[in-house]
Amino acid sequence: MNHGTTHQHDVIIIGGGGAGLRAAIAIAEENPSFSVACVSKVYPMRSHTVTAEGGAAAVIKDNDSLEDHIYDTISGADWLADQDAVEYFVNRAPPEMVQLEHWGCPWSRMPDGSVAVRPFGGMKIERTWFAADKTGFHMLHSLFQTTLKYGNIVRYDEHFASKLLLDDAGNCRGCAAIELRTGTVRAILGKSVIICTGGAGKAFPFTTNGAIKTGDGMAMAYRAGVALKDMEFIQYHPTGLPGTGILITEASRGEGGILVNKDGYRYLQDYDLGEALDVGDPRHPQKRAMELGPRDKLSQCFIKEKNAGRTIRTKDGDAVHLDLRHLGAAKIDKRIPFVRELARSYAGIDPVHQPIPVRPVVHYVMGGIDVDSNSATGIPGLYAAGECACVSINGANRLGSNSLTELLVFGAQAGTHAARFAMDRPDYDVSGLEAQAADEGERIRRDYFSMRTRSGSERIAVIRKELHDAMEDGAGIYRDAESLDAACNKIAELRERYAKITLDDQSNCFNTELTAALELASLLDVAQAMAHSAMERTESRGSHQRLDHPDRNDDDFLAHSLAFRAEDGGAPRIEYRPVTITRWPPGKRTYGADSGLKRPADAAAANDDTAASGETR
Amino acid sequence: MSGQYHRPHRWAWWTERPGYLRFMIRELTSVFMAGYLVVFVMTLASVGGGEAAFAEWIAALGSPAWMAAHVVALIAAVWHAVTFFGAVPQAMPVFLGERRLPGPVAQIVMGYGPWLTVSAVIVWWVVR
Amino acid sequence: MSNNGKITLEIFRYHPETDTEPRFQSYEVPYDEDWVVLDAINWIKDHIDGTVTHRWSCRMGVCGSCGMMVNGEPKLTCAAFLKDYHPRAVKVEPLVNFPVERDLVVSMDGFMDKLDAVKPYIIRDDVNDTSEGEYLQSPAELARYKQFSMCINCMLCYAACPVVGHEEEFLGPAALALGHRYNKDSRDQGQSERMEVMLSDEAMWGCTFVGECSVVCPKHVDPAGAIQQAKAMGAQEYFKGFVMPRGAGG
Amino acid sequence: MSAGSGTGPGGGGPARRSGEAFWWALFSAGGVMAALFVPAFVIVTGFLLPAGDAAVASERAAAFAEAVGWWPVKVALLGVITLSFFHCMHRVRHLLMDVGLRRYAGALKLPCYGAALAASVWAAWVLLGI
Ligand SMILES: Cc1cc2nc3c(=O)[nH]c(=O)nc-3n(C[C@H](O)[C@H](O)[C@H](O)COP(=O)(O)OP(=O)(O)OC[C@H]3O[C@@H](n4cnc5c(N)ncnc54)[C@H](O)[C@@H]3O)c2cc1C
Ligand code: SF4
Ligand code: F3S
Ligand code: FES
Repeated sequence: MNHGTTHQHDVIIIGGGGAGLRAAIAIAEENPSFSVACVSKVYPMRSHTVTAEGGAAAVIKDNDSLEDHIYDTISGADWLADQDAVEYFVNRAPPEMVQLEHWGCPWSRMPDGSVAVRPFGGMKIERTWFAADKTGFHMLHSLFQTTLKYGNIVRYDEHFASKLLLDDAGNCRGCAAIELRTGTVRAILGKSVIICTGGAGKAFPFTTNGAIKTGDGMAMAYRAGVALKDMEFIQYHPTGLPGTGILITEASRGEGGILVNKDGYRYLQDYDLGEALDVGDPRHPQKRAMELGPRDKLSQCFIKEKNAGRTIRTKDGDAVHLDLRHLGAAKIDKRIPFVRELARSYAGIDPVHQPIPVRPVVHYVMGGIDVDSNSATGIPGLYAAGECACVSINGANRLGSNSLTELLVFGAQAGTHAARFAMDRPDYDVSGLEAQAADEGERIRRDYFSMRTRSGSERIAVIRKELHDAMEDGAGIYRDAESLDAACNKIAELRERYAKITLDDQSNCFNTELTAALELASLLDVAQAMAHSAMERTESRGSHQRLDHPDRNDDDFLAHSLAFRAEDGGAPRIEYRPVTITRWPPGKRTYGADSGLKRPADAAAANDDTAASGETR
Repeated sequence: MSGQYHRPHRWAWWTERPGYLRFMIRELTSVFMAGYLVVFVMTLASVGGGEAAFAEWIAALGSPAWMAAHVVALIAAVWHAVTFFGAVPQAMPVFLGERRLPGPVAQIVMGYGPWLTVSAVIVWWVVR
Repeated sequence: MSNNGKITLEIFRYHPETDTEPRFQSYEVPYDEDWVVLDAINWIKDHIDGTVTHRWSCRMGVCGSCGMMVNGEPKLTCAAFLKDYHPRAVKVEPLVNFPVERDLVVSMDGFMDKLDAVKPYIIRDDVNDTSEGEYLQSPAELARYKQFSMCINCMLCYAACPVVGHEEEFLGPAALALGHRYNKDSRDQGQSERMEVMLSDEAMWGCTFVGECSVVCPKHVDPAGAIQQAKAMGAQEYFKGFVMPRGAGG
Repeated sequence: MSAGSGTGPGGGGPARRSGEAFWWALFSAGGVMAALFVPAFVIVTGFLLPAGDAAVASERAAAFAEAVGWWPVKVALLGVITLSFFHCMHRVRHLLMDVGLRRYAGALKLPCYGAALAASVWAAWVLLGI
C-alpha cells in the first residue's frame, strides 16, 4: 500500500447514497463555514439507492393522517419498532419529501399539479410518493445534483473506507480509506463521523442488492465496539425475478397486480390476508390486504404454497405468477414502465401479455448499527443513518416505501447532530489518528500483499459462495435451532479460512480484488451477527420465523437484540434492550378484512378515496 | 507509475460506424447544395442578361453533363430536406398536454407537408 | 446452465504500473444463454484471473457503472446478452474517448466536471418554505423535461460522440441534456445562469448533431434532441441579450 | 458583423458567450430555407426549363423570368439564397473541424463565412440587375 496522506474536514460522511448525500446537504446548508467530506467507494450516483423503484411514504394528502402512518409502521414492524422514533420519522417525513421536491425531484403528479401518491403494502391508504417506478433513481440523482451547489462538500469518490479512527478520548474522528485509483491509504479526519454505507444483502446469494451492498459500515462500527441491533431481521421481498433476483416493485401490486399460483388461484386469500376482490372491482387493490399485505407475510405464504406443491417450476427454481395483464399497456407504460423494461430484458416476458414469474428474494436488512433516536451510536462523535443504521423504525419488518423516506429524515437528522458535535468538541490530535491510518495501511499490506498471503490457498469466490449457501440454508425465511447452528458453525469455519486468502492482484492501482476481499470480511462479520442474533431469538416475529418457536413472545422478546463483537472474532455477545412503547401497546397484527383499521368508518372512507384519486389509479 | 492510457486520435473516425458515415454524407450534401446555388445565381444572372442570354444558358443546361450535375444536386437537396425534416421531432418537440405529438405527424405537419406544398407551387408556377 | 458450450472473451488489458501499451487477453468461460457480458467478466474475475478490473454494481441497468465497448459498440455490459454474440468471441474494451485507468476502468474526472459545469440543480430567486407544500407542476409541465431526467450517467453517449473525442471544451451529450433538463423544469428559474455556461464557445456548439449519442443511449434520453433544443433556446437567449441587459430578464 | 468576438452584450459572467449562437441561428434558418426551396429550384432549372420542345421551353422561360423579375420574389430569393449559403458554409466549416481542423475553428470562419457573404452579395447584385 502506498504511503498515506491526511485530509482534514469538519464532518466526515462515509457513504454517498441517499442517506449520505442528505446528511451532507444538511450540514452544508446549516453550516456554510463547515467543510463536509463525503467518502464513497463508488461515485455517489452509483449508490444502491439508485435501484429503488416503487416510492417513498409521507403523509401529504388531506384524507391521510400522521397517526395512521405511525400505526401502519408500528404494526408492520410487529411492534418491534421504537415508537418515539417512528413518531419523529412520520412527523418529519412530509417536510423532507417536500424539500426533495423543491430540489427538483421529478415526482409523478396529479392533474392539479400536486404530487401523486400510490398504495403500498401494509399501508392503509395511498401515501407513497413516486416518480414512475424509478423513485430511488430520481431521488439519488436529485440529491447528488443538489450537492453540486455547495462548495463546502468535498467528495472522495472511489475511496474505500476500511476503518474508523478514534482519538484517545474515544471520540470518532474520521476513517482510513483506500483511494482506489492509487491504492493510497488516506487518513480522512473530521470532528465527527456519519456512517451511511447502506445494507448487507450480499450476505445472501439471491438478492435484489447490488455488488456494493456488503455491510462495510456495519462491520466497521461493529469492530469499533458498537452493537449491531436486530440483525436477525432480514426482509425477503416477495417478488423478485427467479435467476437474477432483479426486483419487480411492490408498486406493480399497488397498481393492481395480483399473485397467483400454478392453478391461477390467488392463494393469498387462504392465509388470512383478506378476500380476493375481482380485479375489476373498484375496491381492488384493497389496502392492507391480499397483494398489499406486508412483505414478511407474503414471502412466508410463498413458502407455504411451495411446500403444498402449488408453485410453478421454472428452470431457476419455484415461482408464482405476478399477473399485470389486466392493467393494460397504457397504465403499465405510464406508471410502471421500468417493470416492463426489466421483465422484457431479463425474463423475456412482456407483462402486458404474460404473467411474470416471481419468487421471494433477500431485499433489506432491518437491523443495523445501533443508534438512538438522534442517530448517535454509543461512540461519541459517531453517527449512522440509512439502511446501515437501526433506529429502529422498521422493527421486525419494514414497510415498503418507508426506507427511502427514512434515509432523508435520518440522514438530515444525523447531519444536524454530527455538526453540533463537531462544534462542541472541535479539538483532536491529528498525529495519533494519522498513525492509526498508517497502521491500517500496514495491516492491509500484511494481510493481503505479503509472501504468506501470496502463497495462501483460499479464493474469495469460494468462501463467498460457501457463506451464501450457509446463510440461505440456515437463516432463510424459516429457520430453526438446527439450521442456525449449522450456519453459525460454518461462518466460524469460514472466518478461519479467510485468514488464508490469496489475491491474484498484488498491485496498487484500482485493485478491486482487494476491495472484494475487504467486502467479504465485512460480510463475514455481519453474517455472524445475523446468524447468532437469530439463534438467540427463540420466538417468531415479523420476518424472523422460527419453526421451532412459531409464536411471538412479547414477555421475553419485545426487545431489540444487540450483538457485540467478540474480541477474538468468536461468537458475539447478544444482549437485549426493551422496545420503546409509547402510545401503541402491542396488539395482534391483522390484515385483510379486519386489517387493523381502528375506526370502523375508515374502511368505507378509504375506498371512496380510491375512487376520488382517479388519475393515480 | 506510467499513468493513464490515452488512446490515439482517430482521424478516420467517420468510417467506424454506419451512423458516422451517414452523418458525413448528410454534411457533404451542403457542398453540393452550395455548388448548385452558384448555378442557380448564374441562371438568375442570365435572366438579367436578356432573353437571348437566358435562352442560351437554358439550352446549355440541357446538355447531358449539366443534366447529370442536376441529378446529383437533386439527390443532395432531397437528402438534405429529408434529414432536416426527419430531425424535426427531436429538435422541435410539440406537446399536446402531457402527450408528445407523434414523430411522423410532426414531420408531416412541420416538414414534409410544407415542403411538398412549396415545391408544388414553384413547379406549378413554371409549368402552368 | 442452459447450454454446456463455451464462449471466448477478449479483454482489453492495461496496467499503468507495468504497461505502456494495452494488449488483449482471451478467456474462455462457460456459455449460459441467460448470462450478460458482465456475468462472464465476473466469472473470469472470480474463477480465472482476479486481476481483471472493471466497475459494476446493480446488474439491472440503472447504476450506470458497467459501460464498456462490446465488439466496438458502447454498451451496458449488464444489459448485453451473451446469446446475442454466441458463438462468436466477444471483445470487451473500456469506453473510448476517455483516458484508461486500468483494464476496463476509465477516468471519470472530466465527465464529472462537465456535469458540474451545467449547474444541474434548481435555481430560484424565491425559495418557498417546506411548510408551504410542494411547488405545483402539472403532468404536462413534467412531460417537458422528464425524458431528459432519465440519464444514468453511463457515459455511453460520450463514447459514441466523435466530437467528445476531439474537442475538450465540449460538455458532451449527457451534461448538456442535464442542463437542458433543468432549463425545461417549470420550477427552475436558472436558465440564463446555466446558458451562460452552455453558450460559451464549444461547450454546446461543438455538437454537429451526429446523433449517435441518442442511438446508443440505453435510457432513451435523446441527448441529441436535447442539445438541438438547447441550441435553439441558446440562440434566443443570445439575441435577447442584445435587447435586454442581463439581470432584467431574471 | 463579427458577433464572434467578446462577451455578449451585458455579459460579464465567467464564461465567454461566443458568436457561435449567431452563426448557428443563420445556419438553422438556412437549413429550413434550403430544405424547403432548393429541391424545387433544382427541378426547375435542371429539368423543367431545359426540357420539352422549343415552344414549351420558351413559355416556361418566360414564366420564370417574369417571376424572378417581380420585386417580392427578388427579396424572397435573396433571403433564401443568402441563408442557404450560410447554412452550407457553416456545415463545411464544422465538417472541416470534425475531420481534424478543430484547432483552426476560429481561422476557418473567415474563408467559410466570407465565401457565404461574398456569394450573397453577388446574388444581391444579380437580383438587382434583373
Ligand atoms: C432493488 C431495490 C428496490 C428498493 N425499492 C425501495 C422502494 O421502492 N422504497 C423504499 O423506501 N425503499 C426501497 N428500497 C430500499 C432502499 O432503496 C435502501 O434501503 C436505501 O436506498 C439505502 O440507502 P442508503 O443511503 O442507506 O445506502 P446506499 O444507497 O446503498 O448507499 C451506500 C453508500 O455507501 C457507500 N459505501 C459502502 N461501503 C463503503 C465503504 N467501505 N467505503 C466507502 N463508501 C462505502 C457506497 O458507495 C454508497 O455510496 C429498495 C432497495 C432495493 C435493493
Ligand atoms: S444520456 Fe444516455 S448514454 Fe448518455 S450518459 Fe445518460 S443514459 Fe448514458
Ligand atoms: S453524437 Fe455528438 S455531435 Fe451532438 S448529437 Fe450527439 S453530441
Ligand atoms: S451494473 Fe449497474 S448499470 Fe450495469
